[in-house]
Amino acid sequence: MSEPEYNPSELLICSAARLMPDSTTAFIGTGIPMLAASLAQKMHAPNLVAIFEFGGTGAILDALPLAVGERRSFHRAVAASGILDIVETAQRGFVEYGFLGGAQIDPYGNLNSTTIGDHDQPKVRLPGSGGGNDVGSHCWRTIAIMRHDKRRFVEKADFITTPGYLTGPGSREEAGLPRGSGPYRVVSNLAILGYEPESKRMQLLATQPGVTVEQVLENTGFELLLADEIASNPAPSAEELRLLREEVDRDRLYI
Amino acid sequence: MSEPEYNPSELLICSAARLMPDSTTAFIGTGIPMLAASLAQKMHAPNLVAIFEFGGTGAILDALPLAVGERRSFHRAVAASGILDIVETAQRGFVEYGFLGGAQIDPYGNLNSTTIGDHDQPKVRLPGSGGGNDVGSHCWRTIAIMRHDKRRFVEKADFITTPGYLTGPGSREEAGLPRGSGPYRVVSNLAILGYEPESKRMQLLATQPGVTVEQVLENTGFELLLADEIASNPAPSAEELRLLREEVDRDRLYI
Amino acid sequence: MKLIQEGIAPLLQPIDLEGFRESNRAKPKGMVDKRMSEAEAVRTFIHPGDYIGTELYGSVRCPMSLTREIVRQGIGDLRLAGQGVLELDLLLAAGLVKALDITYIGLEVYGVSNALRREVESGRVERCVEWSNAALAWRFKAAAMGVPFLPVRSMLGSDTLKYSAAKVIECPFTGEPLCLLPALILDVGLIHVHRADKYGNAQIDGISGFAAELARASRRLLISAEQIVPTEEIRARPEKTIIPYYLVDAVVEAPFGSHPGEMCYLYERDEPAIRAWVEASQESESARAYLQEYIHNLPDHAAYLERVGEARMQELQAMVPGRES
Amino acid sequence: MKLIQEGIAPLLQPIDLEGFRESNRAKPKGMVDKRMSEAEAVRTFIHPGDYIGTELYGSVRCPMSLTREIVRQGIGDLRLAGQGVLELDLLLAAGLVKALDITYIGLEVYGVSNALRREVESGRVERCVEWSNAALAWRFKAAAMGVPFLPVRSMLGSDTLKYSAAKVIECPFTGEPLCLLPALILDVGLIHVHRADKYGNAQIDGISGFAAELARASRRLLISAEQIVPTEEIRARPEKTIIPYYLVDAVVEAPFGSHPGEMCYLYERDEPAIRAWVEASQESESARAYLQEYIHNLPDHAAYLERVGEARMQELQAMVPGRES
Repeated sequence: MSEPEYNPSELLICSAARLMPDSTTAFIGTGIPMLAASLAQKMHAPNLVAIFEFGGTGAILDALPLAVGERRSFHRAVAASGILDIVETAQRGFVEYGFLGGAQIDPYGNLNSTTIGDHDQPKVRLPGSGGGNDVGSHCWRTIAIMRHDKRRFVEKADFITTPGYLTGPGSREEAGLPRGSGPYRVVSNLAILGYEPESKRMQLLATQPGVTVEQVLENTGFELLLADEIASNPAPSAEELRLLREEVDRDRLYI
Repeated sequence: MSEPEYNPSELLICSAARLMPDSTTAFIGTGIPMLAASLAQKMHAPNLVAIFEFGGTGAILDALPLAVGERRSFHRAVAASGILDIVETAQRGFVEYGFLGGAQIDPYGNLNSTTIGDHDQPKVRLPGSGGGNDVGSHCWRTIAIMRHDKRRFVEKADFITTPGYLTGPGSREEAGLPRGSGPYRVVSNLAILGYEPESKRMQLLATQPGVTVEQVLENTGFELLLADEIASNPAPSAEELRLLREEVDRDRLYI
Repeated sequence: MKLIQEGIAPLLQPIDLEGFRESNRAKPKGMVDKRMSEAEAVRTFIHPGDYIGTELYGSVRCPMSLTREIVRQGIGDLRLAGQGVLELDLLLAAGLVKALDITYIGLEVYGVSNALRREVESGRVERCVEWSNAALAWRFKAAAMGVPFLPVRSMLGSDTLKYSAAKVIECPFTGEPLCLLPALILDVGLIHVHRADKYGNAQIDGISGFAAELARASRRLLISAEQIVPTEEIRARPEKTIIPYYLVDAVVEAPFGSHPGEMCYLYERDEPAIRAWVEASQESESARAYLQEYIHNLPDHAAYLERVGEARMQELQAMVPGRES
Repeated sequence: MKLIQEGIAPLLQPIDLEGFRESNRAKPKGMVDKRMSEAEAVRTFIHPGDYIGTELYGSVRCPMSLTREIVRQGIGDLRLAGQGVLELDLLLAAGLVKALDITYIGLEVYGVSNALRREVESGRVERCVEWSNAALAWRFKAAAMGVPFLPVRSMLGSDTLKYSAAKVIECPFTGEPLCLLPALILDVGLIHVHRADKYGNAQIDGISGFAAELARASRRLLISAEQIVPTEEIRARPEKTIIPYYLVDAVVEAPFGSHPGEMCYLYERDEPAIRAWVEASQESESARAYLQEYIHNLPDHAAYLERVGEARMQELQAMVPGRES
């Protein structure tokens, strides 16, 4: 049978969903991470504990939240507290995965969602850290979801809103950030990327369907390391797409 | 008509109750302060806000609590939270009065409820600070309730569990304690005492019924200052005693 | 014990703990009826140049009727705790904001805030001091505790810290670097709740965001409530009271007070109404027109609700599962 | 930034934040049935030399059935968070305590604890480190936040601070002296609640004492509950969950688990039973006899309740107004 059709959002959602195992905790932000968490719950991770910044813990994501604080973020949750209980839970080491986004990402996974250009006379004023800096500081493993082009994958971010590996090995620990925490994956429309253990620099792990290694390199604004074996990420399956379209996002708010 | 009979506990309770005005906040500990607060609510202070260390705020004290954490400490309360919310509320300056007790009090109102003798090889191990140090640090005005003798009113306490005026004027502020806070009154079976504004040393304000100034001085282990006019504290009124015996402490748990 | 780093930004609000204690001491502790209209509450307690904060945020349990009244009265030169969506967007679009302690101002699923972009990129907002979401809530918590700072492990190593007013020290216990967040004492806090009594005892259903912290960090506190209930109802469930009455200066009865945002268990967010602002906010002219139509042309919250319409409000109520008791 | 003073006492428990993060990371996050008996919970999770803490305290919502089981199993050399009444008194009388972070151990209206006096004055308790009640709760809060200390204004200027392990610094923001309380990470925490599901999601009615803080400061957490309820009941009122399941290692069903203490809305404290301990605890021999009679001679909590008697339990229930729903 032929591969089913899908759009870029569906590809990002399915790729992110596959990264979350069952019976783990994930700090879920607005947008694609919500859909990915919901899809993961329905596919392979029924016991994925979705944690929402403003207080929802362990919600059943059968209706899709539009916002991190809204009612679906604590629908049939096991606990509904507040932002400090949640972030302190992460600071204490209870939250395994965290999702991040931004306008720029650098080779060490540092993210910018604050300003383009000079901070005090910005060319573009972006929303700011939000929960990003907290997630990037405290979660064990962070996953960035990005559109992939040279303007977004840059050698040096205009502003480091959220810490990745900062300037490389040991620099998170030197800054006082939790030992053993940091960037884990980047999911883009072109590739799945990780970080080379020694240098902590971004590394190409797999290409998205129909994308070549060259295309990934061409669209990356810095020298990208290559894993010994570059896999190709499987396209969204018919089952993934069915769940995504018929259950996760019935109303097609995102896809 | 002749003065009604009363016992020493009843005298202390009535004396303490009279010190609390209406529509104010009071941090209430176990024992006599509970009875005093309850009596004050029934006499002249229906809007006295009783605050209990482990979370009760604004309870209606029509049944007498036996313990600072038990159900009557939040009976029909406006809020039932926890110890940190309560003590942080005091630390923030919301609590006007606090009640204290101890085995020793010195001329500056410093209190000892920790050890008699050397701390590490104590002659007597007392319960410890409990909430005392917190009340004595954060409440605007503290009222100590003491039995009056030379062993309790001492020149120097074996251990300063709870800060009074420490070593005198300015020393609370130097230590970092809140500006304008500190000891306000001592209610004993012999007298009502305050603190001389300049020296912050304990000062005799009034004698209890049938007690002479000389008796107070004889039973005080340090040089006690005298107010320009020494009042005599009125004996418990018939109405005070009726409320105390028939409503506040029906079961005579304390009186 | 060593000071390792200091953010380059100034404090937008001084850490005056003793003054805060004095003003808390002076608040009435008796049971006083504090009910009033949005107009009276805002006129009485909010002044030009004040530092204000709102909770939770623009599309969720947000004091929108109070926010619209601030715009209606045109109270300017405000300094804001910058965590929000629609509510802060309205204040920005109305040109009432002079400085921001900012963590997130945007439109969530609808992307960046053009009101924020216009006001900051033009320099009309004179200063943006950077923080994370939790950092801002921790700053409220520090004030609520009555202490000058809280130590945390957020913001370390980032430009967010560099452009903040935080400090990094070597911990005197562990020797590790630690971020110290300065207490943030608000001149005015605004919170919308499910129910309150006329004295200000307030309860919230579902998540509580940072309501407890913001309420306790506010010199003056304005509460709007979907419903005013008898105090007996509060006393029957005292552990539900997130905000005790003595913190509160004004109680405003505001049904659908979070519109166009949601109120969990009561009504759904009004998506078309939110999109109307998203559209209007793209350009300053259309944004001004929106403010004229939805705020200045309407005398009060009652008139606003009339414009929303009874039928629409019933639809929004029907869209959420009520709370089974 | 200056260090002004340091308490002379050592930390009885190291501030190992990274180790705490690792152990929290390793806890199972799936929904696992954690129900077990007091005997199994104590045998599995409490070891000689552990640092343990209990909540709330001896006569109020206290894990007495778990405490009695510790005595029954004779787990010794314990270090304790010393805020309590009957529960800590039993451990002291049984000679199981080696060191105390102490704020209050006494018998409330019944005065000083003779068990404490005997153990401390004899030197069998080798060390008492002094704190205030709130200081101990704040130390749990620091651990719960995952930070090494919290700054407060308690303990300043007192011998309580001098004989503690706190430090006084000059605040880097205000220049004022400030007390820093080191985080206290418990090896084991014990909490008694009104209801929990089999996974450990726990809810408390009325005041919550310091349950939220202690639960989050514990490497291993044992919950006893008056009632085990279906998870659906928890999910229907998620804001009531003070302890989420992933914090919990054992769930013990213990009706009247706080006896002879009270459980608000369920049963009254058993005054004669409390007085029995007050009497027995005056002398070490009578105290030992009490432990023999009420703990060692009884195999488990069921046998203890049998000894209390069905009729007496019904009396205690009848003495408290139930909770109107």
